[in-house]
Amino acid sequence: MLSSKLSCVYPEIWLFCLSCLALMTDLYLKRWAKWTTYFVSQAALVGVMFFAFGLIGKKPSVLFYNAFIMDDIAALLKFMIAGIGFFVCMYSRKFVFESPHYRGEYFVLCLFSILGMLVLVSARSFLSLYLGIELFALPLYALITMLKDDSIGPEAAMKYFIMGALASGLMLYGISLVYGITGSFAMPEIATILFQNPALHANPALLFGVVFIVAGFAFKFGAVPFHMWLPDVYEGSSIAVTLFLGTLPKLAAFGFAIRLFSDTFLALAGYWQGLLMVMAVLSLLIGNVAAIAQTNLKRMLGYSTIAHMGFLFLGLLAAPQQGYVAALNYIIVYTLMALGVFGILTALSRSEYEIQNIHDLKGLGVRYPWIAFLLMMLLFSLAGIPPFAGFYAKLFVLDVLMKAGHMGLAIPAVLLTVVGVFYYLRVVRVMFFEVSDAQPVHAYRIISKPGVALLSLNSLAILMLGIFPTPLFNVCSGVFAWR
Amino acid sequence: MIALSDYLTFSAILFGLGVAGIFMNRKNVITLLMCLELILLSVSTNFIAFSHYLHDLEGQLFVFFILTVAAAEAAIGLAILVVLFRKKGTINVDKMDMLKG
Amino acid sequence: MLDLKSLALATLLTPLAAAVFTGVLGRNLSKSWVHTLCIGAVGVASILSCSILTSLVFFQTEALNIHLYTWAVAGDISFQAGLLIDKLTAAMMCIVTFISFMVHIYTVGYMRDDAGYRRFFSYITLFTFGMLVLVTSNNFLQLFFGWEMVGVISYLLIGFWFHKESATVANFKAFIINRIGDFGFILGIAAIAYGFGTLDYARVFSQVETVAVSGQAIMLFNPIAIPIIPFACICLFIGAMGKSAQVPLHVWLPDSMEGPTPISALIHAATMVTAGVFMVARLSALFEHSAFALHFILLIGTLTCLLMGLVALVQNDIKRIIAYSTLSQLGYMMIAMGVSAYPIGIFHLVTHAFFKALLFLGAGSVIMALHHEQNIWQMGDLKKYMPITYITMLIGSLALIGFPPFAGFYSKDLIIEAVKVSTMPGASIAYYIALGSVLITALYTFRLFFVVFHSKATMSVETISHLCEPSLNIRLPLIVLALLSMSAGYLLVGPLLQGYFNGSITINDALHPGFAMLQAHFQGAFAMALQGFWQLPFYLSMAGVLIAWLCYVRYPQLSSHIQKTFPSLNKILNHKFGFDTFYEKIAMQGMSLGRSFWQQWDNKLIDGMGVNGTANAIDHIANRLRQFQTGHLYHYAFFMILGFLLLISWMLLTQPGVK
Amino acid sequence: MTLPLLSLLIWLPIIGGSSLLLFKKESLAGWVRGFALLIALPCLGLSAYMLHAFDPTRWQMQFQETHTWIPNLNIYYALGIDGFSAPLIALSCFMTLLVILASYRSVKVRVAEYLAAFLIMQGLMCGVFSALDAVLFYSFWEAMLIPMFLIIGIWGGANRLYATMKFFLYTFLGSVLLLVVIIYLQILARQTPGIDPSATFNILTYHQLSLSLIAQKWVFLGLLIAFAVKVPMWPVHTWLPDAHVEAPTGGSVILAAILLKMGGYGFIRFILPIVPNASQAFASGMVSLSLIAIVYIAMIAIVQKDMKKLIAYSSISHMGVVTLGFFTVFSIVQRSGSESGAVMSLQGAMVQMISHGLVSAALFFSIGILYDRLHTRLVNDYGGVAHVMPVFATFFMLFVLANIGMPGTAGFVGEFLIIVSAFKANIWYAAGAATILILGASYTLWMYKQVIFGAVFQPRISALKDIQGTEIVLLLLLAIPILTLGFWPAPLLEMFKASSEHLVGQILQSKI
Repeated sequence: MLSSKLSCVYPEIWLFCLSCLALMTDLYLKRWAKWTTYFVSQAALVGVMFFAFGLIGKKPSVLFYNAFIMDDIAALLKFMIAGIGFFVCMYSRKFVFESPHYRGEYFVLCLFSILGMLVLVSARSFLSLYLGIELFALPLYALITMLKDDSIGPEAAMKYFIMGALASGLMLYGISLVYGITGSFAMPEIATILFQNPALHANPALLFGVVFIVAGFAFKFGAVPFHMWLPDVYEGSSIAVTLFLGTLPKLAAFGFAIRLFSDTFLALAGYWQGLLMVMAVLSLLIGNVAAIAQTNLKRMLGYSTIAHMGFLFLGLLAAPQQGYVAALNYIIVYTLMALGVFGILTALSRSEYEIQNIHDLKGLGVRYPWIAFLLMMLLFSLAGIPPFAGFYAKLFVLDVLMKAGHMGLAIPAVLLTVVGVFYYLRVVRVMFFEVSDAQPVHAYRIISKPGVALLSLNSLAILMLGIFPTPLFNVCSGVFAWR
Repeated sequence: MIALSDYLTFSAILFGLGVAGIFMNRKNVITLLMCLELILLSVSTNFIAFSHYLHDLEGQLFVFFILTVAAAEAAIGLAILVVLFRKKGTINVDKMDMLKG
Repeated sequence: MLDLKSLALATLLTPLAAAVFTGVLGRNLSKSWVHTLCIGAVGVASILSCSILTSLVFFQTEALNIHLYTWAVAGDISFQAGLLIDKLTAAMMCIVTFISFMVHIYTVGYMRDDAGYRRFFSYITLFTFGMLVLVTSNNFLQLFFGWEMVGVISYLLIGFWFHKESATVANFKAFIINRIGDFGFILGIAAIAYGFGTLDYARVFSQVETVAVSGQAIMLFNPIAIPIIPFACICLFIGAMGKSAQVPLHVWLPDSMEGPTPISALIHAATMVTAGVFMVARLSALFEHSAFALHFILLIGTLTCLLMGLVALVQNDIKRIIAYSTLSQLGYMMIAMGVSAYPIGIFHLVTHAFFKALLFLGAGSVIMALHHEQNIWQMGDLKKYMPITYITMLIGSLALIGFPPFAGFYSKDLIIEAVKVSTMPGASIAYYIALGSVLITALYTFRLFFVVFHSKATMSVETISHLCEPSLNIRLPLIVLALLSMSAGYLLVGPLLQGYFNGSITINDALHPGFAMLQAHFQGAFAMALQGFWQLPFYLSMAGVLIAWLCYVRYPQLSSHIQKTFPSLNKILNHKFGFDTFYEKIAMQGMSLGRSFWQQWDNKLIDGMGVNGTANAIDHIANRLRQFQTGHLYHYAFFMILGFLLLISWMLLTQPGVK
Repeated sequence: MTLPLLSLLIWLPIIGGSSLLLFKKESLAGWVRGFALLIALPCLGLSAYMLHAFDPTRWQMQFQETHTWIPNLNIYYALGIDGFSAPLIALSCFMTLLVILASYRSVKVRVAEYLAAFLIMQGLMCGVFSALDAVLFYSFWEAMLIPMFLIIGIWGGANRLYATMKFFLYTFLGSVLLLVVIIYLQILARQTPGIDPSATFNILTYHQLSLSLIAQKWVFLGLLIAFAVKVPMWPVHTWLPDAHVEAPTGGSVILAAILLKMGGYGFIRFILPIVPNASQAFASGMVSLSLIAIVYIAMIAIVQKDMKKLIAYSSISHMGVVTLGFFTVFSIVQRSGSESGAVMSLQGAMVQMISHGLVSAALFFSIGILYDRLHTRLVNDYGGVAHVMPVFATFFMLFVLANIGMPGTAGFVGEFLIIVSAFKANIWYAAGAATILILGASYTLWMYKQVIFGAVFQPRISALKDIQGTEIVLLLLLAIPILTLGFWPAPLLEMFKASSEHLVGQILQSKI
């Protein structure tokens, strides 16, 4: 019995062990350190994928005194996190290895952060939730300062750190209030209490607590008005770190969202939906509009992330069941797209000459037509243009949103999407249309054949998920089926 | 007898001071770290108060974790601070404005 | 003998085949092949037309009205291409093919050295086809097809020498003015389709009574409605005004003289410009039901007749004088239409075709001899050098002024008589104007004649030394046409008044008894010619000739003296009553309006304020938003807390339960 | 098993075009062109077979294909064509073939990508015209923007950066509301009893939905923005001249010949049958916009100096006639009480779409031929071209005449039918439409006069070579259908007949 229950934590255990191993190898194997650390990390992530895959479709089981739950959504998210983490490591390997500031801790910190994410998505109590969040955030603060020699790295790290700590402080304060009202940290118990005592709903302390927690959660997504750190951090970190930051935390944060809204505060849906609505609209507005004015590519993608999170919120707030499905689909597709975009940027960058500005991509369409083509597909997908997956993800969100009767949200959402299209197109324009005969602005790295193949796989997946959106959608609705 | 509300008020004031300190302090990063500690302490006070009045140990348990994490946080924060100082030569909050717009 | 359908089809298709063949392969054929082919084709068509006429007149063949194929079926209207061959059609076919044949022959000589020789033949042969389509149509749509087709070829031919700016300006103008007419025409067709549900002549005519009685009307503005038939007639007549160059849509015709002379003779004198007259006659059944439209026609015809004759008095270009004369004569034809004397209008069309073609070809001969000199004041005393041209031109001029018994006499005299006996209100004014125009006609005709052939030679010696009669293929058409200009009226007036057009032209004798009265009074062509010498028009025309002689031969200073005496009159005439200026002004206004639409509205308002304005506004907002991202941590934290407070207050304000 | 004709028409060019992307070497250009022809020709053959096998007496959708696509949302891969869409599909295939032919002379760089873009676009266009599922329709509709964006951006003129952005954002802004409307309608379909719950995204299901007038008005406005931008109607037309001017010849051709028609197609597939009452309520406004487009835009065209811009404005003006034809149907029925006039109006509008497709394409090809030689589109840079390019001048004359609606050319048929039927609605509608006779002739012939006629003043003009080889074939291939349609439009009208009658029946049925 124990073993079967324990198998539910195999991903975490495996990852933890191998993270430590990676730390060790990096410390002791001087000569082969780079490669062994890399391979151990990859093995760790593949293992997590393997274990998590095995857990999909199993009955939910609860461990560690109700602090940990292994259900389909957790398994899927873990699988995705590990899988995408695997790709992140592969994409960034060359860049990272070549960097003069390379440290083996890069992979280790990534692994620990991923471990935090795994804990987060499985959290069943606020305690494990908090620990997960911190475990996933703390390595990131350190990561941001890595691989760079300039002063903006630490600046970004410091900003992220202070803001992150503030956000977790807010969240903790909220947790304490909720604890004070309900007397419990366990999510299902709080949910039950809230369902059974409608009188509690009007308790201002509880509501304050909810808002505090939502603020902490929104910070992780980078939703307006808790977004200020995001563009700075995207810009300030090394491209390899941005690649990590831009992808995995979103999946983990989605797990957070599900634990919070679906598992804990479902009874208060009427309250938090309003909050999400405000944040969604603000995120769409500020993310899309502010992105237009950017010249720094990473910063622009940062703002675009904010806008996408706004769209995701629209899915979350729409309706309990279908809304989560659409939102999950959206976040997975978004993560894949972001993975591709940042992956291509990382692959093209050299440590001494990172791709920073939109301008740096000038003429890419001539020199690397295929890579530019892949990037173009991803950008169109981000912009939400069929037949790419990004469009269908948006379609599903809009569908549930409007089914829930939020017509008034759908129209600004699509209109702001048009604004969004502008800056994605600008990148395409720079790549393909602004052909300069002069010396290249930026000496790109020559991407190896396997690298191109991986990136192609990533981008074509976006196309295929667009032409055949059903399988992913079925998976997403499958994980919510038991609820 | 100190009422629960007294604790809560106290911790709310602490929390408020911490938060205010973050956005009012424009000089030193270290002060920010201290403010963060303040926030965490206020939260801990809350937890302990609730724990006591609810007769539930879990709240106090939570505080241990918070203290641990706070230590880790402080460590990382100081580490970043050191790097920052090394690269920038200052830890003035006002000077951290390279990233903007 | 072949049946009528095959004959008609052969008549139509022979020129088409020749035109297409020379048009496509022309560059590979020698000149003689080209003209043999085209002349042959038009000659065949001409013979076939005559045989159609013969078969209709002498063998009493039934008129032919058949559908060839269904062009389209839209809604409940079926548009069909078809043929209507009756006596009116046959007469027109004969005129068209015959004049075309003459012009073809003439062209061989006239265009001998032109680089576009083959192109020219292809065009005029195709024109013949187009004109045949126009006259043989049995429905409005096909009429419009032919109508536009001849318009296009006219456009191409006016601009035949397209390297000349003036030629391309002229053909552009001609097309646009004609399009204004077409605007009316197509609305007229639409009105017919609306009122009758068909575009077939026969079916329309058979319903005319019903529709006229039904009182179906077209709402212009809410209270004002016009019954369908007058509306359609006016609209169709606007089309005719364009093609037949009636005031105020006449301005293109004088300019069209930029084209080579043969086409001035063929298109801009004998055939195409008379299409409007033909149309009114063809649709007589319709026009008879609209007194209003007839009045309108009479008014326009009278105006054209008088005004254009007056303008002809002051022109100096030999072709332009004849062109204004054509306008004036078209006015006569329209007058005839206006007083419901359709057969007489057609009669004048026929005789006019002969003598006006003759005059143009003669003028062409003169122009050729003088190496493309068209100013009559650079000519003079040509009778010495070009006797044949001189004589044929004289015959043409006499026919034009209506000297009995030349062709023009019969037709013009009948028109004047018809106006005289007309009972329409206002016809008396038209009568006096028509009479006055006789004088004017004689004056400008013989002004031209005397100046060119009699006055003192003003050409250079070198030019004179080259002067000679043109070649045979130019002389031949002149002679043939001269013979016809002398005899056609005499030969044709009998059959005309003995009911040749019965069955193809409808006249309501009760309302418009004029034509019937003329028929009753007719006592034979010879008697009519004799009577002609004793009537007012004859004296008027003689007076005109006399004045011309006095002014231009006897006392050459007299004309300039008159010009000085009446400067304002002279100015008005030289400005051609200001029509051209008027159109230019409209065009200018339109252009500047278009420019302001483009620059003010499209570029500034829609694009500048709307499209780019939105983009700029968003850009502006974006830059503003950037400024909030100051880069300072304390601001970030502040906004975070502010946002947090916003969320709380939003929740407190909007949510249920919290009171 | 029957041949999945429509799927073949969509996917054959898309897959073929994508595979062209593998041959990027410039040295392979010749092979690439041949391969592209090898794809485009069977497509044209298939579309010809489709026209042949199509039964014009039935209004129902034919060659239907339905496959599961996104079952969770009831979205199907549903294809089918009726009389409206069949000729448009054939036109798309035909135009792409011509564009490929034209590329032989005019495109020298990135040939493979160029041809691939057009082939992919052909498939997408066929998809737009044959999709019966609204999401499928929308997917094709939007996806079309991508190749067009690239075509203008990569092979376009100097100011292409502005033009591409404007084109994309304008049309995208229009169509996002279409998406909202589609979703709204499918939610409504789910709630309506008696509607097949598995076909809630089907356009034909939307046709049966009953809607309140106020809902119809909102839906109308949402759809209108999408389609009006595409048509384009005044005042949302300003993207077109810029896009046309900057686009390469092939891009302009497809833009004018097919893309604009998608807007018109949207009107008959979506707006008229789905929201007939709102259409009726807004009809006079729509007619006014159409008339403004006809007159105002034509007057702008008169003062243009750039040939492509002139033809672009002319396209807007001619498409105004199409929208006029769509929206006069209501007052025709109201005034004359009979449906046949309305049928004629719709038929006329459809013919106008097809003929304008042919004619504007022909004009853009002609301008492209000049541009290839002198690399300028300004009218004033030419003059006297007829002296050195007589064959070209002849073809150009024919196309110019077709553009001004000369009887005997395709351009006449639609305008004539619409004027005749608009007359039944209101004399002023007809008169407004008929001004195109005068204004159209003014700008088109003015351009012809300046470019083709006149004396040769510049040595570079006297050095021009007349068209030959593929260029003659190209223009001949356009001239033949233009003349055929002019002299015998009956088969085409027959094609539209049953569908038009059905549509008139639909729009006269109140849905409130």
